[in-house]
Order: sequence, then structure tokens, then C-alpha cells
Amino acid sequence: MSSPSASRLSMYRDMVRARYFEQRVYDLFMEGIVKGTTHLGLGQEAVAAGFVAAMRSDDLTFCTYRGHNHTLLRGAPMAALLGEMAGRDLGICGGKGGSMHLTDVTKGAMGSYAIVGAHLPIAAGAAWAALLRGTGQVAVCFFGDGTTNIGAFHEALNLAAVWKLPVVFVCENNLYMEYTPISTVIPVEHPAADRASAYGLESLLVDGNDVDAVRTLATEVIERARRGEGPSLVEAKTYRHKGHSRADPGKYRPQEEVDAWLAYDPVKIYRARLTADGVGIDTIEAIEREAAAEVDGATEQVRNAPPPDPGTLLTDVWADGGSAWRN
Amino acid sequence: MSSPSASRLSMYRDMVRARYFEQRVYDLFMEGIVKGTTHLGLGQEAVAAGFVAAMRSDDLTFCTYRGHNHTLLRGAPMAALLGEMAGRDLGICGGKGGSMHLTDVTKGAMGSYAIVGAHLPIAAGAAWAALLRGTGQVAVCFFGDGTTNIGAFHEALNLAAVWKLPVVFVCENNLYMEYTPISTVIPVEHPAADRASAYGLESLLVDGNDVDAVRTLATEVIERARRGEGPSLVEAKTYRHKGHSRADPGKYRPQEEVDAWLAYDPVKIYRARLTADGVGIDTIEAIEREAAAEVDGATEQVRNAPPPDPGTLLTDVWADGGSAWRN
Amino acid sequence: MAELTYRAAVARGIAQEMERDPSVVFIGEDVAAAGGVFKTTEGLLERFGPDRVRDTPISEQAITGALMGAAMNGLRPIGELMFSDFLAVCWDIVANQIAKTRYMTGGQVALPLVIRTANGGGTRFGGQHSQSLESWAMAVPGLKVVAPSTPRDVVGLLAAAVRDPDPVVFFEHKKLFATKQDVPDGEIVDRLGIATVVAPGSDVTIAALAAMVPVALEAAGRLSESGVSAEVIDLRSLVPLDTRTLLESVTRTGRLVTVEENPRLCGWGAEIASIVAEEALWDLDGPIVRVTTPHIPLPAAAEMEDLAIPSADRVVDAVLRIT
Amino acid sequence: MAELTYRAAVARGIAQEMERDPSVVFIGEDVAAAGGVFKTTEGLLERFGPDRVRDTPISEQAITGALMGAAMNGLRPIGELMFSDFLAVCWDIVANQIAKTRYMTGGQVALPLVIRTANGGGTRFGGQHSQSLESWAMAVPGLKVVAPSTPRDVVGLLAAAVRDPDPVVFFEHKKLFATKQDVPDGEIVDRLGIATVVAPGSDVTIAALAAMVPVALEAAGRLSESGVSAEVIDLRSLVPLDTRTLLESVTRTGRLVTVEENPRLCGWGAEIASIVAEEALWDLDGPIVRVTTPHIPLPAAAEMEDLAIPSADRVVDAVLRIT
Ligand SMILES: Cc1ncc(C[n+]2csc(CCOP(=O)(O)OP(=O)(O)O)c2C)c(N)n1
Ligand SMILES: Cc1ncc(C[n+]2csc(CCOP(=O)(O)OP(=O)(O)O)c2C)c(N)n1
Ligand SMILES: [Mg+2]
Ligand SMILES: [Mg+2]
Repeated sequence: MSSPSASRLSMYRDMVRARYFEQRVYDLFMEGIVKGTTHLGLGQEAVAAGFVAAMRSDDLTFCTYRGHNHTLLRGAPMAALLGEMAGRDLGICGGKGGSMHLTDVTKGAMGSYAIVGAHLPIAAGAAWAALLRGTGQVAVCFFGDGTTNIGAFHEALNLAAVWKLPVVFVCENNLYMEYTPISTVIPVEHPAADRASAYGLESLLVDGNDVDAVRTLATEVIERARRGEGPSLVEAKTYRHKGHSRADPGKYRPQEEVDAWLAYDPVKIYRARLTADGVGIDTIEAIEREAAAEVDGATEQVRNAPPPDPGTLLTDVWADGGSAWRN
Repeated sequence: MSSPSASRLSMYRDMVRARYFEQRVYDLFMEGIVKGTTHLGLGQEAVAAGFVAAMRSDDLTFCTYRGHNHTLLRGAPMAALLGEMAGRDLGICGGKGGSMHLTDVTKGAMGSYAIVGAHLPIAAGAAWAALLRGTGQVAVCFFGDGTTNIGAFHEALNLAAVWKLPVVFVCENNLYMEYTPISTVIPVEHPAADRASAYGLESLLVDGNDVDAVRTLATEVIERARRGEGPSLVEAKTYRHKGHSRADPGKYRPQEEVDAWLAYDPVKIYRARLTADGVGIDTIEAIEREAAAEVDGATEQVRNAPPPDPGTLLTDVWADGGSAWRN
Repeated sequence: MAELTYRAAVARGIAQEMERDPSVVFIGEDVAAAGGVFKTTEGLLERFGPDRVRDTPISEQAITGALMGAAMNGLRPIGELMFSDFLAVCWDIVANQIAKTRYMTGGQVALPLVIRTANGGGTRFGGQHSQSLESWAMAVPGLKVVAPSTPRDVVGLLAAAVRDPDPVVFFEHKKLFATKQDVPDGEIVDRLGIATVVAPGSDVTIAALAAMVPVALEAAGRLSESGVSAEVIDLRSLVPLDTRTLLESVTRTGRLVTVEENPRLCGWGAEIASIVAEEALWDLDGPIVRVTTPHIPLPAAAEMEDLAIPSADRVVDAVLRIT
Repeated sequence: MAELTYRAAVARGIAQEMERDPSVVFIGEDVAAAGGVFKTTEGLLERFGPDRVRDTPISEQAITGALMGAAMNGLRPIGELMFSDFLAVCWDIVANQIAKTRYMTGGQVALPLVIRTANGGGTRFGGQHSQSLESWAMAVPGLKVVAPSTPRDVVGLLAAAVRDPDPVVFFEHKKLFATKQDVPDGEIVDRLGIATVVAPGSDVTIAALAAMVPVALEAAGRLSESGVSAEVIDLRSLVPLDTRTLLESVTRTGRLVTVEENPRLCGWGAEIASIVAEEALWDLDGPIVRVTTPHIPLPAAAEMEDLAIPSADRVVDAVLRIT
């Protein structure tokens, strides 16, 4: 794992794209172009990047409102994601979803869910269909530490375990719910890992800021699921660089804690590691330049995009394309 | 614990009263006097009897639709319970609740709940109030093995543990949900005990058909809660002699299993143990006669009782006694 | 043609669709090995095997979530909630996820799934096992809502629900399980959103659903003895709602009485009344009367429950008040 | 008298009641140390301490269940659900347990508790964080339902809710948090079930709730320029419902328009329309018109959301259609 490889560069590219993209989302939110709310995954990119690198293109991801990274890295077009957050016509959901509901079914990005816990049973269901249909797909479901306290978490884990479903549950433990430290609302140290045994599962902890480590574990659990050996519950320890959402400055977090984690930035450490492993600075900078250009291009597209056609207000409630509830 | 004592006789009396009472409930259901449904705890009496024996009179119990025993043993009048099941005017809830909703607040029997799992957070809430108000009360919450798979279980256990609430959760593992063996829908062996660690709690298993053992453990966990040392989750292994509800013959259960458990009847084994410990057969038979007479008396009362006054249909939605939603 | 109970019609409807389409699967609590607590799904496990007919844990969020996920990934799942009251324990999945996902994804996600559930009172089960909750589902954009009143309709509407590309909540009425009817052999498939005029009449329109249809018919019979000609409409589905049949009838009769089993406030009867009061006001020859269960939880005692749920007597009274 | 925001009025109302009654306690997600995600509960932890003001895990069933259990055992708890959409994840506790328990126990159990929650759209949060769900609660017997439209009413109605011996769901509208008003100093306590005529008029009655009240007022202002005199009623609570004020107004004006933020089907407007169509039909001089959000999930994009939620323009149009 220590020698540079195409896939390691690809993970670096993914993390940089996610990083630059979300930095821009933040700026555009402050500018009023991105509307409503945003929940940035800045600082948590290695989890999405490591898992996506381990997935097959027909595998399925389910994520939360904090799902920009995951959706982008599965392959959704950047402008369409940004456009959705800005409520423009070119938005990936036509402006109907907003920042908390990014979805690109063509890429297996099966939705971002804004109600804590809801997508865990849904991911289990998609895995169940994969199993019955024999597609060999694995569903990967991302969520936060706070989510381990809600009922749907428990029901989904139990069902997935007893039906041996090909689903991997990934808890991104960033130490906080919104503003409340997870340690104050849970009686165990590791919100996910300490609960795996309740479902007959192995306790799995990984450094969520180390993309190589994430990919290694991801490959193992995804392939295990694909072989029919059932679900896994992974806890990836990480940290968000920004506040919970919107302009939240995150003042409820001790400065030393923030500083320590900013120093342990997954992008920064991976850049250093790749360099140490012999990747030339040119290669790295080219990746960074490309990502910056992609973000600039997407931004331009979105700035120039019109709002959604008012006629679409009443489309897509039903499969017939419309919203009529009466004849 | 092996020498006969007043409290052991009292537990025997409780079990016999519960046994005779529910046998009568079954007969009256078949006769059409008891209406709607019934969920009998026949065979599970030792759990209720052992816990009730360990409780203070101002402690609170929360139970399920299968809660005739618990409510009776807390001290609710037998005729009022039977009357409730028969939908008579003397019913403990005036006929409004029915067999699944027996409640006697004056005895600390804080309700029977018919939606699986709902009463676990409610019991936690009552314990929270006890803690804040400094009453020294403990809440004891009974439920089944199947209940350990529903979301409310998980949320309640977590909250109780993190807030160190004086509540004891008692899982009566009778091996079946309604008709489905619990082992087919759960990936661990002990539905409750194997999950205690997910909430930082000790794994506690007890023979639910041994009333002495139940009382010993109950005393320990209740007093622990009362001392401010937080909640416990107890799994009591037991078996129901009848089907899940109403006239269910329970055909989904292997005959050898049923036979083995019928032989390990908590009432029968306790009778034998007391006798072996030197309790005279007269004492035991007197208890049994008294219980039979109590059941007969309650039955007569209920047979002669009128249905509820039609006027009560519209009372008690609100604290003002009525049901008006408009002026 | 053979006599079929409403109960047996459920299994027949499911079997008809599972036979036809291998992507149809069925899950729920005690539905497979035991054939369902209401014996509505007997024989399905034996016929279609444990991959396609499966018992679940007591986890309604997991059940409905699994339906949704499976529908997103190529199946057409049917799930059972043993009692409609349990919609409340998975209401987020039903009302916030299943209902909204097609719209919120800009039409990317299709959710062809059916949630079947035993609904309604009259069985002395008490307030948490007796509710009539069709109006809860009707109030949520993105859900179709079906409630058959006859064995034949159970088969035809269930088939329509399974084939529908959108999520359907299918309410089976507990009080009707034992009712019987001659039902044609062979495949039966209806369309959703077509109400039936089950008794023609000219003086008043009575709109009813599920177990209230026989109540309305009984009332119409009695009314005809008093010289009042009542037209009874079985709505069959609330979403889509057949307002055409309804408005045509009301404009002809000039009077409307709705018969709802649910408690009073915000029921489907209110919706229909408001449609008529907006679109056919000048055709009315009398006030619109809603007969409902009072706005109370349902009591368990037999006499009280019977008093609470609309009876033919109360429907007759309501009609006579406005004719 | 000092200017107060709707947002700050929440904390003032809670503080007023906690000061008065030591059995009042308050819990929710991020409500204590952080003062709430909408900053509606700032300062309460500092003032009343961590026993009485407490952060919870993300466990809405545990939160609402804890409220219920605590109310059964001597407290008068207030709980926050961060967004009203989350009622769906604890709907069983709210609708099946809290609402029904007094009745089902024959009056043995009192549940003096308040569930506060941020409701409504206009903030571009998308379909799962923008719903107006007052009608869900109204449809459940046993729940009182309050939705203030002004800072003063937040204080007065919240106090009434806390003192009420029955469970109250208290909907605070997100769009109104920043609005301001001069509010008298000292204790404010209202009674539930009293609507307010916020603009008198004679040609049409406009019934509105929460954020739709300013919309209705704006419409009334514009209508008066066209010579139409509109009476605007702020319902303030849906249960109890002040039908007296409403019927008095409608019988006088002869026309009714309801303005609901919720999607169309089975909203409170339908209930009111059905009451008027039954009890005041002969007083009507025009059809009853309901202005609602279409029956769709709420979209996120600003232009679409604004199009979906009733605007003063749409209210004016509705009124002009019937006058
Ligand atoms: C059922 C529910 N309750 C509360 C919320 C509000 N909420 C949104 S995000 C969040 C914190 C979630 O914490 P965590 O699971 O750790 O995820 P993170 O935001 O840290 O990624 C909360 C409480 C919600 N969306 N859904
Ligand atoms: C939420 C919910 N789902 C399903 C049911 C139907 N139901 C009633 S009892 C029961 C089985 C419960 O099993 P368990 O917890 O083991 O308790 P037991 O009946 O064995 O005492 C089920 C599924 C219910 N009442 N509530
Ligand atoms: Mg977190
Ligand atoms: Mg059991």
C-alpha cells in the first residue's frame, strides 16, 4: 500500500475535488447564491474517497444531508450538484431537492436523506433487492455518530444482520451531533463500534482521516458483503472543519481540539504521504489545478443558470409526470 | 433464600392468583364474556411476581397488552380488571381501555401498552421525573423478546443509560413474537442480555420461571437504581403456556418444546419447592382456595355488571372531563 | 365464479401478482410461516418460497424502509403492517421518505411498492388497534390511498396497487374480513381512482368507504322505505379521488352526506365537503352533513364502540335532517 | 413594553413558566448548551440549570416518551422537536400514546406536557424540513394544537399551553422567527381556543394561521384598495377551535376563504369549510375557497417554494373570484 498507484492518485484527486468544491459551496452560501442550508463535509473527505475507491460502479451509496462529497465522488456532475444547492434549473434534482437531497441514480448515488437515520433501513432494502436479484451489488450507507441513537439505526442493523444483507453501514464519527458533543448523549465510547456486537457483528474502527486505511477496510467489508457474508458496521473517526451547517462557526468546540484536527487534515496528510512515497509535486499540482478549474467551471455554469421553469412545480409527484390527485 | 418466609408465601399467592385469574379470563373469552382480545401470561407469572415482590408500593410499573399479571399483582382489584376485559361499567378504565390497556394509577400500575416498544421511553420518562423530584421511586418496565428489535427499545435504553435513570427494563423472553420464533429474526442468542453492552450495561440473564431467582435479581437491580446507580436491562427466560392471543392454539411451536416448558411450570415448581422447604400442604391449599374464591367472586361481579353508561362515550378526552374540540 | 371471503381475497390478489411478476415479493410480521394474524396470507410461503415471502422482526421502520430500498433497486415489494395503527411507528419512512422521494429527486426515483394494512374498528381491540387512518395517508402528497369494501375489489384493487408505479397504502378493513361474495375466476385488475355507484338514487348522495359502504347501503335501504332515494358511492380510493363521479352525483341530487369511520377532524369527508362547497355550491339544496366517529379515541367496550362508529341509524338521521 | 422578536419570545415564554412553576422542565436536541438551532432557547440553561434544561440524544421517540412519562409522574415538561417534520419519527408516541392515554385509562392519567416545534416553509430547506403539519395533529383526538403568529402570542399562548392540563403541540413558524413586535412587560397568559379578528371587514372572511396571517393581512390591504372589505381571522389554535368567532364572521360576511400553508388534502381549511357548509350554508353568498400549497412535497428552490406557498396575490385572486 505504500507505493504510489493510479488508484491512490485517484483518491487524492477525489479528496481535492471534494475539498475545493465544498470550499466553494461555503463561499457561495455566504454570497447568497447557494440558498437554504448546507452541511459541509470539509475534513471528512477521506471516508467518502476511501469507500468510493473500493466500490464497483453499480454499487449503491446512501448518504445524509452531509452528502455532497459522497455524491460528487460517485460521479455526479459538479455543476448539477452546485446547481441544486443554488436552486437552479440545471440542478441534479431540478431544484426540487436542495442541498440536503442530492441524488444521482445514474451513478448509484441513491439519495441524500435529511431525517436522521431514515436511510439505514432504505439502504438495507436496496441490498435485499440486490441479493434477491443476484446482481452482486453492495449498498454502502454513510451517517454520523449522532445517528447511532435513533431507532431506525437499530432496526436497520438488526434486519441487515439477520437477513445477511450485502450492506455496509459507515458511521462517520465527527464527535458532534449538531452542536452537542456525542460523548454527552451516549454511554459508550465508540457510538458504532461498541454497538456492533448487539447485531452479532465485528467491532470495526478505522482512522477516517487516513484514506489508505479507509480504502483497505472498505475493500474488505465490501467484498465480504459481495461474497454473501453479510453486513458490516464501520466506525470511521474524523472531524468536520466547519460548523454543523450554514454559517455556524462551531464555537461550541474547544480551540485546541479544532487546531489538532485541522493539523491532521486528511488532504494535507495524504499529500505529504504521496510526496514521501515519491509522487512528483507536478503530478500533485496538476491534480489540484484541474480540480480548481472544474470548480470554477461549475461555478460559472451555475451563476449563469436560470431558476427552474415554474411549470415544474407540479411535475414528478407521480410516475405519470404530474401531480393530479383527482380526475 | 431457601427457608420459607412470609414473602415467599406471598409470591406463591401472587402466582396462584395470576394463574387462576388468567385461566378464568381464557374461559370467559371462549364464552364471549371477555371481548376483543386477550394476551395471557400463563406460564410467565414468576417474572411479575418476583419483581413486584422486590418493589416499593410507590414504585411504578409499565407493561404490555400481556400485562394482566403485572397489573393484578401491583394490587389492582381483580373484578375491575376482569370488568375492563369484558367491557363492563366496573372496568378499571370504565370500559374504554379493554384488555390491552389495563391501568391502575393508584397502585402504580402506570398502564399496559399495546404498541410494541412504546412504553420503554415512557417508563424512562417516569424515572426521570422520580430522579428530578427526588421521590426515590423506581420504574420497572416489562416487555417481550420481540420488542428488542424495535427502535423505541434502543432509544429508551440509550437515554436511560446516559441519564442514569432509575428504571429497570425487564425482557420476558418467551421465545416467540406472535407466532414467529425470536431466533429467526435476531442475530444474537439473547435478545436483551446480548445487547446490554451497547448501552454500557451489564448483561443480566435470569431463569424467569424461578420466582426466587427473579426476586433476588430484581431486588438487586431495583435497589441499584434507587441508589442512583442507573438503569438495568434484565432478560428473564420463560414461556407462555397458551397461544399469543385470543384462541390461538400455538400450533407453530414444537410439541416437545411445549411439553418441556409445561413441565417446568413456575407455579408447579414453586409449590414443590415450598413443600420441600417445609411449608405445610394446608397452608398451600388455603392460598389456592382463597385465590379460587377471589376469581369466582370477581367473575360473579362481572357477570352481573352492566355495560358502561353510554354518556361516558364522550367523557375524559380532556382534563375538563369532556371531549369538546370547539366552543 | 366462486364464493370468496374478503380475507381470502387478499391472498388471492397477492398470489395473482406474484405469479405474474417475479419481481413482486412480500414481507411482514408473522405473514409467512403463520399466514398472517388475520389469516390473509395463508399459503403464500408454500407457493412462492422463503425468498419471496418472508417474516420480519418487529421493526416497522425496517420493514417500510426495506420496501422503499427494494423498490429503488428493481423489486415491486408488498409489505404488511399488521394494524394500520402501526403506521405511526414508521410514519417518517412512509410520509417523509416514500411519499416525497420521487418529487425531491426530480423524478429520478420510482417507488412501485404497496403497504397493506388492517384498518378500522368494530373488533373491541381498543384505541391503539382500531383506528381508521386512510385520511392520514390522504393528507400526504405522494401516497396513493386505497380502501376496498368487497372481496372482488380486494383482488382488483390490490392488483392495481401492485402494478401502480407509485407507492400505495392499501387499507384492508378488519370488520370486513369475514364477508363473502361471488368473485369471477381468472385475473382481476382494476384501475385506481374509479368510484362505484353501488346504489343509484336521486335525492341525496351518500359517499362512503370500506366498512362504511355496507352501513351506507343499509341506510339507503331504510331511507327508500321512507320515500327518500339515496345514491350510495363507494369511493374505493381516496388518492386518486374520483371527483367526477362524486360531483356528477351531487349536482344531480343536490345533497351530500359523507360517512367516515375516522374521528371527526380533517377526515376525507372534510376534503370532499370542501370540494363540493367550492365547486358545486349553487347546486346544493341542503347543508353538507358529515357522519363520523366523534373526535375521540375509540373505546374498547362493545356497546361504546358501536355507539362511536357511524351506524345506519345515524346516516338515516343525517339524511332526513337535510331532505 | 419592549420590542421582542418571535424568536426571543419563545425563550421568554418558557422562562416565564419555569420561573413560576418548578415542575416545568425543558429538553430537546441542542437546546441547552447551544440555545437551540434557531436560537429560541438561549439563556435558559444558564438561568435554570442542567437539571431543568437538558440536551438529549437524537432520539425523538425517547424525547416524547420521556415527556409523557414525566408528565405521568409529577412534572410539566416541555420538549422541543427541532423541526415539525420530525413528528413523523415519534408519531406513535404523540398520536397513539400521548393523545389517547387519558381517554383509554378512563381519565386516570393526566398529561400536562408541551411539544414545541419549528414548523413551516419559506426557508429553502426542502421537503423534509419545511412542512406545515398542524393538520396532522388536529386530526388526532386528544391533542391540542396551537400556532401563534406574533411574538406576543408566542408568550401568551405558550404560557397557556404549559398551564394546560392536556398535551399541546405548539407550532412555531420558522419564517416568523425574525419578526418583531412591541410586547408588554410582565406576565402574559392567554386562553387556548380564542381566535382573533386581526382586521375587521364585511365582504369576506379570511381565516389564516401562523405565517399565513401576515399574508392574509397583506391581501386584505390590497383588497381594500379594490373596494373589498375583508375580515381576517387569526385562528391561533386549531384545537380548541373558536368556531363561534368564525361562524359569526362568516354569517355576517357571507363568504369564506381559508389560507393554509399545508398541502391541499385534508387540511384544517377543509375542516372549517365542512363546518360552514353544514352549519351556515344558507348564509353563504359564494363558494368557499381554500387557498393552499398544492398537493405536492415542498420544493427547495427559492422561486419554486415561493410559488408553492400561498401568497397575498393568490389570496386576492381567490377573494375576487367570489366577490
Ligand atoms: C430525526 C431527526 N432528528 C433531528 C434532526 C436534526 N439534525 C440534523 S443533523 C443532526 C445531527 C446529526 O449528527 P450526526 O449523526 O453525528 O451527523 P453529522 O451531522 O455530524 O454528520 C441533527 C440533530 C434530523 N435531521 N432528523
Ligand atoms: C409496533 C408494533 N408492531 C407489531 C405489533 C403486533 N404485535 C403485538 S404483540 C407482538 C409480538 C410481541 O412479541 P414480544 O415482544 O416477544 O412479546 P410477547 O407477546 O411474546 O409477550 C406483535 C408483533 C404491535 N402491537 N406493535
Ligand atoms: Mg456527527
Ligand atoms: Mg415474546
